[in-house]
Amino acid sequence: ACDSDVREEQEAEEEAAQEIPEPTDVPDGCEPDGEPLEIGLVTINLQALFFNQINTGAERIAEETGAELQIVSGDDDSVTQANAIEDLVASDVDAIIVDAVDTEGIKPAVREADDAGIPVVAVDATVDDPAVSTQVGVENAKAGAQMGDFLVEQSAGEGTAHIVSALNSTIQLQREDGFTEAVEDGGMEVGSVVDGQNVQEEAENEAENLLTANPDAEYIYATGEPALIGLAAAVRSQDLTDQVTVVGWDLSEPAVDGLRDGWIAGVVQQNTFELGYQSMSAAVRHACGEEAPEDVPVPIEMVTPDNIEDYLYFLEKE
Amino acid sequence: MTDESPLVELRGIRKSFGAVTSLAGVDLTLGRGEVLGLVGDNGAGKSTLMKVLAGALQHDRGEILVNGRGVRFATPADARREGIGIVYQDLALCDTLDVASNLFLGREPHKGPFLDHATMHAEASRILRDLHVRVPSTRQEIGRLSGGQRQTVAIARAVSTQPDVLILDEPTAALAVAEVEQVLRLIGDVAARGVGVILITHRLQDLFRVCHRITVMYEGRSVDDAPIAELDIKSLVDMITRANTPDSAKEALSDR
Amino acid sequence: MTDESPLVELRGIRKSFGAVTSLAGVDLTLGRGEVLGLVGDNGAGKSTLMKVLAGALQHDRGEILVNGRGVRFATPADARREGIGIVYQDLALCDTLDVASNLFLGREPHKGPFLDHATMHAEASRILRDLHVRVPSTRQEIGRLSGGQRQTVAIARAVSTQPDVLILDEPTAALAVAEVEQVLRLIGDVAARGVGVILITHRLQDLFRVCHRITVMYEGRSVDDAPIAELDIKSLVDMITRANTPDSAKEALSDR
Amino acid sequence: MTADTGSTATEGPGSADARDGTSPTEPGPRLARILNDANKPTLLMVGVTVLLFAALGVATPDFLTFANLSNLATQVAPIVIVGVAMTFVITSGQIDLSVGSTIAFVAAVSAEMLVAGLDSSLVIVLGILSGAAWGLVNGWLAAYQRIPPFVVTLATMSVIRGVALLRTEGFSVPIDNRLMLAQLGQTDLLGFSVSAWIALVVAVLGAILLNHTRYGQYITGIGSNEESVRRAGVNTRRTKMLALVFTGAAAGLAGLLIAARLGSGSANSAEAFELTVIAAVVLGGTNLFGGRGTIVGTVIGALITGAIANGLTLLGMSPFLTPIVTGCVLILAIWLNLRGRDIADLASQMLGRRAAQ
Amino acid sequence: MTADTGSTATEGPGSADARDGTSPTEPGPRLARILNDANKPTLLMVGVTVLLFAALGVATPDFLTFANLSNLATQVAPIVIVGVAMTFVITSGQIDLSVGSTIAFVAAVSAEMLVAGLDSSLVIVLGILSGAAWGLVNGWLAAYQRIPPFVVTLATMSVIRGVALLRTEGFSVPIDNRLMLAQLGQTDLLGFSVSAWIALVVAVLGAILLNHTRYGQYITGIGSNEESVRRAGVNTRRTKMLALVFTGAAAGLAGLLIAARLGSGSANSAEAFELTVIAAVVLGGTNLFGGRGTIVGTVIGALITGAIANGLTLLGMSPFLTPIVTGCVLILAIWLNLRGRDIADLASQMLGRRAAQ
Ligand SMILES: Nc1ncnc2c1ncn2[C@@H]1O[C@H](COP(=O)(O)OP(=O)(O)OP(=O)(O)O)[C@@H](O)[C@H]1O
Ligand SMILES: Nc1ncnc2c1ncn2[C@@H]1O[C@H](COP(=O)(O)OP(=O)(O)OP(=O)(O)O)[C@@H](O)[C@H]1O
Ligand SMILES: O[C@@H]1[C@H](O)[C@H](O)CO[C@H]1O
Ligand SMILES: [Mg+2]
Ligand SMILES: [Mg+2]
Repeated sequence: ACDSDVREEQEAEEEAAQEIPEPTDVPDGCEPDGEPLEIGLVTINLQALFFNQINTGAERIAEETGAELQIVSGDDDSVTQANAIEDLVASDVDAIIVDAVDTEGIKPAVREADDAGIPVVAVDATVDDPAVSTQVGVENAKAGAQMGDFLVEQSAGEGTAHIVSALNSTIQLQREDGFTEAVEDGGMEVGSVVDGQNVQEEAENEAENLLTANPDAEYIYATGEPALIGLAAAVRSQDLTDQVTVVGWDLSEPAVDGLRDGWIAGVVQQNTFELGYQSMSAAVRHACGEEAPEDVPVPIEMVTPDNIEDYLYFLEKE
Repeated sequence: MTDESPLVELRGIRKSFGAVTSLAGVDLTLGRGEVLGLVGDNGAGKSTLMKVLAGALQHDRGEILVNGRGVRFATPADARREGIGIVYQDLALCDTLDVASNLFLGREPHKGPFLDHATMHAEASRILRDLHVRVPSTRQEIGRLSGGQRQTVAIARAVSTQPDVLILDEPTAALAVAEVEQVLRLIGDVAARGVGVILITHRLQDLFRVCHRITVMYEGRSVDDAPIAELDIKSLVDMITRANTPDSAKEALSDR
Repeated sequence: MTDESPLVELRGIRKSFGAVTSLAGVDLTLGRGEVLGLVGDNGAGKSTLMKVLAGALQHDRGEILVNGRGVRFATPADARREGIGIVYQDLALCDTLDVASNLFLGREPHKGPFLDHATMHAEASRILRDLHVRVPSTRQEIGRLSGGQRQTVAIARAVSTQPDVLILDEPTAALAVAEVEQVLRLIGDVAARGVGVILITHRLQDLFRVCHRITVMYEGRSVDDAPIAELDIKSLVDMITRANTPDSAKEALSDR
Repeated sequence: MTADTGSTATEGPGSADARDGTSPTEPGPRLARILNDANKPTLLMVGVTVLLFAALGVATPDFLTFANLSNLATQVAPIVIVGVAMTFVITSGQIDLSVGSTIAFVAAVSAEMLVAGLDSSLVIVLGILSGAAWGLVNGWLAAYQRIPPFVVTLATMSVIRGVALLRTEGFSVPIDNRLMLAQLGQTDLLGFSVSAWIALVVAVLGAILLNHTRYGQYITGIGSNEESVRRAGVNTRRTKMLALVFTGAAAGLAGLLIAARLGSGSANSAEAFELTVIAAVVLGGTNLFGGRGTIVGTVIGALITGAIANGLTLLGMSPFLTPIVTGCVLILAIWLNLRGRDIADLASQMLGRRAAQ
Repeated sequence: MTADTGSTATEGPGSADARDGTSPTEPGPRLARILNDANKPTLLMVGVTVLLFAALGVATPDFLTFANLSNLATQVAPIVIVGVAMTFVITSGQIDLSVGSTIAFVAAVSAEMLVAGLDSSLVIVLGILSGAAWGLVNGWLAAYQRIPPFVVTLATMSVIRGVALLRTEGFSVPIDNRLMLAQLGQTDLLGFSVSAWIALVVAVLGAILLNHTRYGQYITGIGSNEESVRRAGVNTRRTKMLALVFTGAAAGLAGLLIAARLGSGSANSAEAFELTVIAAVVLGGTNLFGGRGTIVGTVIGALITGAIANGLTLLGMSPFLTPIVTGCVLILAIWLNLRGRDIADLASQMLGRRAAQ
């Protein structure tokens, strides 16, 4: 058979999977009316590893506190998310967690929930509204800037950085802006910006074209998971791994390969599981009438070729 | 523009579809109250010519005169405005609309901005009854009628617009005997009121019952024109098939 | 199942569309080599009956016997297999296919898995020439032909399948004089070869030229059946319109 | 001919003028007539919808509460509003893929105008007009330049959202909560949102326009056989163009309502919305190829798709199962509807037969 | 009748048997004949494409390089592969919205099968078969249960992606770089990717099937008038079902190639892909309502859309401007194509006239 040699190699390589870090500080939970708590989680979509890992984290806390967790996909659409929150309010859940597609457009729905006495926790995407009881997340602009500084170090402040972005994601635009400011402050220029639309194949085609238009491109930045996967595939297909240095967001199998090979210099990894743990814990606490902090910053990790082996658990789902 | 000018005059009408020339120069005249028979072989160009006269097709060259006045029909609506009514050979019905809607298409009775359905159906069934047309219901979709029923609706439509020029492109092809009689009687009636009628048909005997004059087409050209009194069935058939035309004459014709 | 059994026999065929009953019990018999004229008013149900016999429609009740054997046609293909060929009143052509493709639809000549375009066009033009049909080209889209040209292609198609039973539903409606003659001659020819022909037409004089027997339909029923020799045009017209039927008889008919 | 209408009365025994034609409009047996004349598919769709609502009501007590039905009405409102206009477009044999982009455009640009200080009332008018203007572009290209509407609106779908993106640079523009437009998104009348009421009005107007005006006749006729309608002297180009102007204006209105509800306008809203709308229209029984359209059907189509999404969330269904169940319920609904039609045909046939005896 | 074919030869003066019919197949003036018989829209599309490529080549030197054209070929390959099958579906008067979901399904499930240890060759076969199986479900529901294909495939679009999501739980499944399937995604033959070559083969096979087999005739005929084809004794249901099986299988193949290229299979792939494919087909000149289809047109349609996206990026156009320019170029291309058709009509008419004199 075609693959038999590889299969043998694979078996030889089989290594022990790393464990996902355990949650710390799990709330006790409660049963207000003798019924288990019902918590709704409205996520952006079910297709990026990123969101599924948040779900996994939240489910873990649900198990430990005896709460019931209902996940609804927003299908990348702000109206769908608003509908979902409305429906969760109608079925009278005890708390709602939301990762907003549109951080502005979610506000009326969040306020509606708040008016109905249902506490809301925002995760990943920051929703700046008093109706939100707890924010759990990453500062995207800041982290983008951090990545920009990192690249300036690598390039010694020389050269041009190109960007594979996603114009339909507010957070990723913030990452782009933060990054742009930092590299320009550091003396680099920003070259082509292409729109991968947060879809892998689109990102690959656009990255390929970017590389064709800029045959001597040295530095490229990808603002999210699909963008980085697409960019990695494009760099490989154009045989440019020796020439370019890539930085970006979110670990995935192709990103790990690139880090191991060294042409991906750094990846911002958000602590997805922690985002899930923290948001669910806050939701349970609010539902039980306990105190919970208003702001839970989850620090990012900077994954580089040197420390990659410590972060492989981010390729796991659970 | 005197009353002497004929009702309709076509001069040197030409029309091509891509490389196919359907009309290669047609002349035709129609007087008030006259019934003109337009005959010719299959594919001679009769229907194409009538579509031009009804504004459904635009000709490439030639002139159309109505009441002696040169006109150019950009749309069928233009031709309608000049008083031209037509029963197309393909009937031009909308299969998913009902009988009454087809009958009144383009001139529906209305009350203010709204369709007057009641009047529409009542009128439709009156018109159809007057024409002795039998359909299951004026609410029946026209696509579900029999061939003859469809054709009678199309005729009823053209007649009820009260045109000055009535073109009938093989109106009786699908009709049963009694219905054919009815249509022939109708043609006589409207012509008596001064309407000019152009009748295309392959039923030559019908021509002799209602027509005053015959125009013959052959391969996209008008080749003959004669009062009906001078013709009999045999001579007419010969004119259509050009059986008696000597080859030399044909040649002349083709070179024209 | 002797040779004595008629070629086709229909017994008590009934067919409704929703609340509209098109066939309310029709009997019909066709012998080998016989030309049967099927006549009746517009909307009498002739086309519906023929669609049933050709497998294009399924009847609700009644029996179809071919060569004395009861059959049930679920699809037109089934009827074809029993040797039934038909020219539908609506012609059943595909407007965007060319003349040759329509002529051979469902039985295209092929070389291995591939269409044999060359043979197809050569054969098509031979068949059309044999039938004295004139079309601009066998590559012309059929939707762009004249009404008569379309009809001749449909006839050529039905005839060239060499059926045992040939149904012609108003085949000459759009044809010019010479073409009508051609079709009538053709009917005589195929009947002489033992083919049973059912001819629906409103041109009664044609019936007297080719038919052996006439079946009359009225409001979804077969109401008369007579050898042509016993009829003349007048009596036939009366049978179709039921002009001579006293009201009491009509009543009996309706109550049947 | 034995037909349901008037057969006994005018064609039966003793009728002297049977030869002279039936009186086609004379009333026949009531039930058979209604079953035959009324839009059977629509009647059946109503049945299927009732079934679906009952099933969801049994499955989850939250579903049939007034509060939830009011939510559902708000949720389907934009689909109904654009769907009604889309019914005209599809019935006339056209299609409009650009509605989602127009919604995004109007939502984003209206928010910008509010930020710039324009009054809500003016913004509402301008929002609808700018939607109609995009519709005019579509209609002119499709009807007068004869570019297939699918291609035209596919292209403008990209252009319109592009312009919105360019203006907002991808960021969503917040609308101040206290402005009249934002207030509209939060006001209830008799327990239903303003959106829901507007959708109702649009549906009623649409049904009247389609069934009781010349314009509606021409739309249906054009979808059935455009050339026949043209030959009848109707300006078919203008008729078709107007239908696309309607979808544009309807999308503009929907964009305003969505912006009001979300309290912000984003160039990224309503992605793939065109598919949802076309689905509702086609599910409701309008023929995708034109010639047959039903506004009631469209409303029902929107309700069915909306109720499935809403009901499954209330049921607490796993998000991984939701798309599977949604698809299956959709197929089941339309299958029931088609089979039901067969049954109704049979019934009306039997009634008709009995009446004719 | 003065027609281009054989008019002078057989119907002109001195021809004794003029009455007995023309000889329709006799050759006429060459050029006029070709212009008249050949698929004019397609010829023109080729012209417009050449124009577009030339314009982009002038605008950016990178565009017409071999390396970029090779990239372009790879980028459009999945669109061509599915587009060829979609041409059959649309020509037969149907539609398939589920292709994007099938791609995602096959990509994800194939990657899973590879992870589970199945051999690449087997996975390829199973991948295509499972695509075809979904196509069979679509085809059976549409052709045999008579549910409109739009509704069927809209529903299965949701179901199929749902199943993929459920299986992978949203996790993108990596494919080991060294496996044969992944290697396929990285192999070049004569400078072009395996995908590009496969697309070429599919297009050639599709063109033969559509234009040179009975099956192709029936597909076109069904789109023109299904009842006529059925009355001609053809099993139209099976014919229509098969077309949907083709799109399923083609989507399966595309799913494998996309997974190979990305080195992973994700239930997230190919969202909105159906629209891209239908756009390429319709842009190429296939009638959305059926009855006329062209494979060459589809390939060209895919190339045009691909080239615009590729070229604009090479031009370094701002991503905010790209969608706007894309839409405008699309309209321009089709407009040129339509106007060009008028010009060609005129030309062939003049040639025909001269020939007939
Ligand atoms: N749209 C078209 N495209 C190409 N050729 C056409 C078109 N319309 C008509 N023709 C051709 O023009 C010629 C004349 O057609 P027309 O329909 O006018 O004939 P006709 O005299 O009405 O014939 P018939 O008695 O059969 O109805 C025919 O050869 C036909 O093939
Ligand atoms: N699909 C259908 N749905 C409803 N009614 C139908 C349908 N097909 C036919 N009918 C009705 O059945 C009756 C018989 O129609 P049919 O076409 O068989 O008549 P016919 O005898 O062929 O008439 P003609 O001489 O006009 O062709 C007509 O009243 C017609 O309206
Ligand atoms: O933060 C997340 C991830 O980075 C993902 O790549 C896309 O969507 C964003 O919300
Ligand atoms: Mg004609
Ligand atoms: Mg008939």
